[in-house]
Amino acid sequence: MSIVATYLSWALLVIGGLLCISGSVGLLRFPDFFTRMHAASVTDTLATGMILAGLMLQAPTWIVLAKLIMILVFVLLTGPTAGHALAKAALHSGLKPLLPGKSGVLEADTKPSGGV
Amino acid sequence: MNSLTPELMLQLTMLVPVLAIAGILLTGRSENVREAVSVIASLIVLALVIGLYNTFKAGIAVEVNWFEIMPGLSLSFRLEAMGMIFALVAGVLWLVTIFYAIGYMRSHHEENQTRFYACFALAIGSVFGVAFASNLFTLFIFYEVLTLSTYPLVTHAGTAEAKKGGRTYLGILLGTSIAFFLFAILGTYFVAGTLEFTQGGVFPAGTSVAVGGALLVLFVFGVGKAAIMPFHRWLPAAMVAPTPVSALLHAVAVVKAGVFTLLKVGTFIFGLDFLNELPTTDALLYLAGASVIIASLIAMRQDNLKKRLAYSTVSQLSYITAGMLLATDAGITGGAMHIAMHAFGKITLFFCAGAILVTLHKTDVSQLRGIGWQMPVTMAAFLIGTLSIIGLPPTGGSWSKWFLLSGALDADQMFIMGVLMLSSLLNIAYLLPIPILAFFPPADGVARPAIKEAPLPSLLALSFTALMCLVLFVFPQPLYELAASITQ
Amino acid sequence: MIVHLSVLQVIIPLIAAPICLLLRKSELAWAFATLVAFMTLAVSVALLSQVMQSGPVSYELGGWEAPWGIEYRVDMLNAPLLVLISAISALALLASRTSIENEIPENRHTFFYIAWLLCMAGLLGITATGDAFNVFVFLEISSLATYTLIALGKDRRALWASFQYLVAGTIGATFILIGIGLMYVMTGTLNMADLAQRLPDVENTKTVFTAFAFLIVGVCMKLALFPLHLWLPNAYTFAPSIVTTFLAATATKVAVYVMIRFIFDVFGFEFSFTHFPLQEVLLTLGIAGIFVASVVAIYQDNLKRMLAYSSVAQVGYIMLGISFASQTGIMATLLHMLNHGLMKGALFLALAAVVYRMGIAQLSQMHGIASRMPLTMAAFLIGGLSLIGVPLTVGFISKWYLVSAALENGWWPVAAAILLGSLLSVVYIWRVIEVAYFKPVSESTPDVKEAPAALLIPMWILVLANLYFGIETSLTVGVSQMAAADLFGGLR
Amino acid sequence: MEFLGLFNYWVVIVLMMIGFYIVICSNNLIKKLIGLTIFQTSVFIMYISMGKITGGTAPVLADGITLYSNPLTHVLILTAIVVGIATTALGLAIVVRIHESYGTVEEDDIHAKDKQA
Amino acid sequence: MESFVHVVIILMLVTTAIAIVRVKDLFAVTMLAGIYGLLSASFFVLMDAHDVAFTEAAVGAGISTLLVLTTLSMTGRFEKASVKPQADYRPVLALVLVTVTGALLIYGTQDMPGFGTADAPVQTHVVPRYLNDSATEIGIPNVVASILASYRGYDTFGEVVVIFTAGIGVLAMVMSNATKMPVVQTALMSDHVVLRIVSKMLIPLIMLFALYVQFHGEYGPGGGFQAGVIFASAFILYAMLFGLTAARNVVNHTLVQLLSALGVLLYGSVGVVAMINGGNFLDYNFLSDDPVAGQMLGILLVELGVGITVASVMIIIFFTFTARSQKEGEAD
Repeated sequence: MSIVATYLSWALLVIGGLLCISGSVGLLRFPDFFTRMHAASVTDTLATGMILAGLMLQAPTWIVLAKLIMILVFVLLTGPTAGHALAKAALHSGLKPLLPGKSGVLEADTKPSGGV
Repeated sequence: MNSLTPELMLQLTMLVPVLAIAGILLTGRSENVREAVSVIASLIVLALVIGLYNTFKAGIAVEVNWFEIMPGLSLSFRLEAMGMIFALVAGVLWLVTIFYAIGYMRSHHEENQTRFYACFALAIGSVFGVAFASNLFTLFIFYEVLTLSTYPLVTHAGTAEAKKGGRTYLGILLGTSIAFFLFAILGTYFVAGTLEFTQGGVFPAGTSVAVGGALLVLFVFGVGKAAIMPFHRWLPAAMVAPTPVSALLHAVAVVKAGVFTLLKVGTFIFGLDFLNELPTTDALLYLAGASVIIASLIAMRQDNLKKRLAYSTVSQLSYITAGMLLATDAGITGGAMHIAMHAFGKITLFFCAGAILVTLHKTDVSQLRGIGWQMPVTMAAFLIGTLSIIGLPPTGGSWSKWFLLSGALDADQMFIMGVLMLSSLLNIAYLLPIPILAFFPPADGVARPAIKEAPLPSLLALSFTALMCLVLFVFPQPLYELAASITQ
Repeated sequence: MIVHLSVLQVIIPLIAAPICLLLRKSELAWAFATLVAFMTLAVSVALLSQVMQSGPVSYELGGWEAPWGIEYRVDMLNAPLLVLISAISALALLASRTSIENEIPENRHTFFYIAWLLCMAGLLGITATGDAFNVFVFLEISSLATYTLIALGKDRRALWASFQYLVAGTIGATFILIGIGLMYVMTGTLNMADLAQRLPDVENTKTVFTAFAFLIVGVCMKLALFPLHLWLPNAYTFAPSIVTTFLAATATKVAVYVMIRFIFDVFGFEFSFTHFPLQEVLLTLGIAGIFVASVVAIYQDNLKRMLAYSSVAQVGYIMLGISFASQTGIMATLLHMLNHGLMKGALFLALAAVVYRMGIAQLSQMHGIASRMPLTMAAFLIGGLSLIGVPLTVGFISKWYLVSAALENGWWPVAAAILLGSLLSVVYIWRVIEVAYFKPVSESTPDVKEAPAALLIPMWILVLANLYFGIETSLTVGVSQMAAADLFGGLR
Repeated sequence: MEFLGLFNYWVVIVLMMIGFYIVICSNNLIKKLIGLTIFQTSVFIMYISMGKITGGTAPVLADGITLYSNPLTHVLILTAIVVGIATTALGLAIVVRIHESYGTVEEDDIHAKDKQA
Repeated sequence: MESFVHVVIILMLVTTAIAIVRVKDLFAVTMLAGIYGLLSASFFVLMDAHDVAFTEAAVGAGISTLLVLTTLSMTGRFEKASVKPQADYRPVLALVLVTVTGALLIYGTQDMPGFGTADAPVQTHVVPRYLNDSATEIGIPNVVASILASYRGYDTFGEVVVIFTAGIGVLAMVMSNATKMPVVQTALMSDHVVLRIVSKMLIPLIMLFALYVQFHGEYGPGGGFQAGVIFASAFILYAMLFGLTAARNVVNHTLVQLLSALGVLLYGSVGVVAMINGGNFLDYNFLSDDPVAGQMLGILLVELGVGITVASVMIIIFFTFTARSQKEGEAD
């Protein structure tokens, strides 16, 4: 049991770490605000979730476990909300996402975005 | 009169002028009352000074101690011969000058007369403080009060020229007193541990002569009121003041406070013996001699009468400084006597200059030809004053010059003897022509004008001082006794 | 209650400040603050007499003995300063209500009094404490309150001045923090007395050297030693006049006190003057400060700025006293701290009255003002004479001892420099006197009345104190002498 | 941890000096304040490093643990952090007012406007 | 491993600091400063200073970032590019000054005990008493809390007063002259459904957490200051979402001011009560018959005082800033 749990935990931690790195790379490399935000929110939710799950498997006492679960819940609540709010704010202030244009090249959407 | 102890009298000489200020300020609205207050105050002060003189002659020691600021630093006063001379001169001349001023200021229609009389009283009060101070610290305080209280008098006219003169006046006097005089006082206190005027000096045996010499230099330059060159510039600058101010303050009170301080310092801080040992005494003596001659030469070239008298004062002050630096008994005696003699002589001359100004509106020597026929009394007084300054009988000035000469002889200072001789000749050259010219007939074709003298109070004042010059020749005894007792 | 005096000194204003907020009404706040300031004054006087009778007072806060807890330690060195702070504060508060009428918007008055009390408590706390870190905490209380008080000035430049002071002050405080940290790392203690015991063991280390350097630089920033004074002229010029009065009379003095405490008590005389070129540094900067600041002061038209530069110059004198490294020197410094507080208090209060009537203290608009405001200008005159060092005023006494100390060391040129510095102060004070007294009232002179009694009374109390302590010197000189003797006695 | 001996302090000093540099060099008042924060925070880091013991734990007493890091520096820095934020808040308040009355938060612009006045 | 993390964190700190120097966009600078705060908080965790880390995270990354951002919304986002050539002397001067100061400090470190040494004076003098005796003298496990609130309780009193002073300063300077706040507020976030719901869920939890931090401070990291900041952040969140006016309706402006004063008074009166009971100022032993119980009570009360003042001052500062910025927005 414990060995399995340990391996699983480490696997989760490593994957979480890799997701973090990929998220950061995405943050740097993606072309516009919204795609970058996507990369960031992956780090926020998935990577953090993975790492927390990995840590839970190693939790020595139930109280630590409970705390970790609470952290997870909060992260899952706040991360997406923050992402959502950011995207809205960006749209609100007139930033347009890049979309594939007719020539297949990314370009800013010319149509006004409908509604909020 | 029992309650009027000598101690109280001494303090009253300073307090009465201060009280008079309050009276003057309160009664400022009415000219007559205001001047009456001044006159009454000066009469009281004169009475007090004479009372003190009697006490002093009776040999009663009078000491007053106000308060002690720090150990060895106190505000206290003591009756002593040199101070007595100074106080007598100042007391007599204040009264005279008040009379003179009343005539002068009224006929000249000066403004701000209330401020004038108030500051005048303050200045006189501080002169008594200087005269009776029993230590250097007290003397310094009143010395500074004197400077500050005379500034408004110098700038009385309020013109740009007066401001400029006032600034020079204040700049040099305050500057030297803080930079050198105060420094010297501190140095003395540090070396000797006391500032009390003591017969024979305060410096402990074995004090380095280098330090003493340096301190002496600081004192001589620091007492800017003694107007030794090159710190004499304030005196001619202060001549922008109204004539009574020039007369009393810049011929008598202020400058005499300066040389008086130097005499005190030389006699009671250094002591004549220590003074003799110092390496800088001779150098300063030569400087004083040079001052005498140079100032006389400058005086010869001045056409403005008051300026000429001012340079003459510079020259005469250096006599007294030289008398102190000779460091002999006769030198000190002569110096102290010269304070009084020169005071009466010079104030006569200034009074006359002021009288000429208010009556004939003439300020320059070259304009004075023939005015003797218009103002015979004034110009006669001028002649007497001139003789006294030169040092010729039958005037008091001859006595003090005699003692200075004998002091120089005692000290084997042939240089100073030469200086005194030469300067007498120069005095003759720049002063005597004025009264003589005045009695020349006016230029051809000009009708001899009618007699037109100064206002009566002024005329009385200058006659009185001229008379005093003569009286002091005949009765020098009391003055001599006082002066001779200084070093005993 | 008598055993609690030293802590009451600080916590009375400290606790009164939030109560003022509860009072809300500015009149009430003023009345309460003034009452508190006078209570504090009473406490400080009692404390001083206690110290004079029975020696240093030590108080363990929280009942924890030093070095584990924080200790208040009041001795001859800081007890007089406590009296000065609370006295000036009480007098200035008395005048403050009238003075800020025209200078601060009505709805900020309550906050003004709270900030004042906090500033005062901070200064008292710095002075009373015996714990190095506690110094930092109370330094920040007083500093933050000071920034607020300065920023309340009417002119917009007050804001800029306050910001400059905030940056300079925080850098200074951080330097002090670094210094305390380095001391702590070498000794493991924060209590001053304990530090004094443990520092000699490690005094040859580079760390302690650096700690000392940082502490001194940080404190010099606060006390505006030339050339770290750049924040001061603006702050004093644009702060509300009554604030300037309070700060000029007390704030820099407290910083000087901290410096003396660290130099002589914590690090010890030996270390400060042998391992560190303190003497040379303070001497050079002190003299340079006296001359540069005095000359600059001569050219100012705004009188508050002129006196601000004069304060920088006076700090130079105070530093000179320390640099003499002798008992007389330190005594002159202590004496000058107290005396300078008295004279600057009187002078700035006079200016506060001028500002109250005229809106600004511009020399070019003050022709003949003495005839309009005779009592105010008379107070300025006497304060000015005291600043110059004219006999019979407090200024003379401290200059006297300063010069004596210079002569004792055989430093004749320094003594001459002190006197020349006085000469410069004659020039800038006399400029004012000449304009106010001897220039006729001109067109540009506003038609003003004499200042109200609320300003005149505190002003003249200070002026009379200037004269009284200039004549009856046994208290001030005696106290400074004892303090100086303690500082030197404890070291040998 | 050997090589960390003084290296840690040196890096912290570099941090402090960067903060100090921002304070002196910035023209913008807000950036000045941020620099001040960096400066102070770095001093806090120095303090906390001083109290660390290799192998020690947080100073919350628990059975079986004997080696605790120095709690006193923690207390001091807690206080200092609070002082720091208080200063920053006050500084920002002044900046807001400066912006209102000068219309700028750049130091040289303020100087220029003061010169005009 | 630990030293590896150590090195990484301090290098990241250096990188962030350098970035702050170079970046001209003040918005970015602010975020970087927040990151700097968070990194230093991590560093503090590594140094076993959990309480400090907690506070630094709340302050450095939280409140101060928020305040700077609010200010930026009023003053503009970009630093002016230096255009004047004569201004060029300043970097050189600064560099010289900084180099000298830094060199002096590095000189000073040479005699310092090495990092982490157990026999340094810091570890052997004064501190052992806290570690050994606080369990019996105070009776709580968190030594930091017992020093903070009891041994050096007076410093903490000073700290509360500092915060109070800052609140007074901000009020005195920035408080709008108008008594009524502007009602209009543009771009409210309350129409964001997701945001609103999530926040409504979170706000009670944040408050609950604040209370936990407040009262658990004796046993673990936490205490009045951290709790106060967290508590304030709940209100700030509410104000950001539903507008200042709504927030003001929840906590009245006057009430917050009174509370900020009350916190200080609570702290002070604990000290005074100890004095009345015959002890020294802040001597909690005299609060109860049993010294340890007295200590517990005293610490509880003073931490509460700290919490109240910190929370209310933070709310005051944020509210006044926001009110000012809205007023300014209107004026434009």
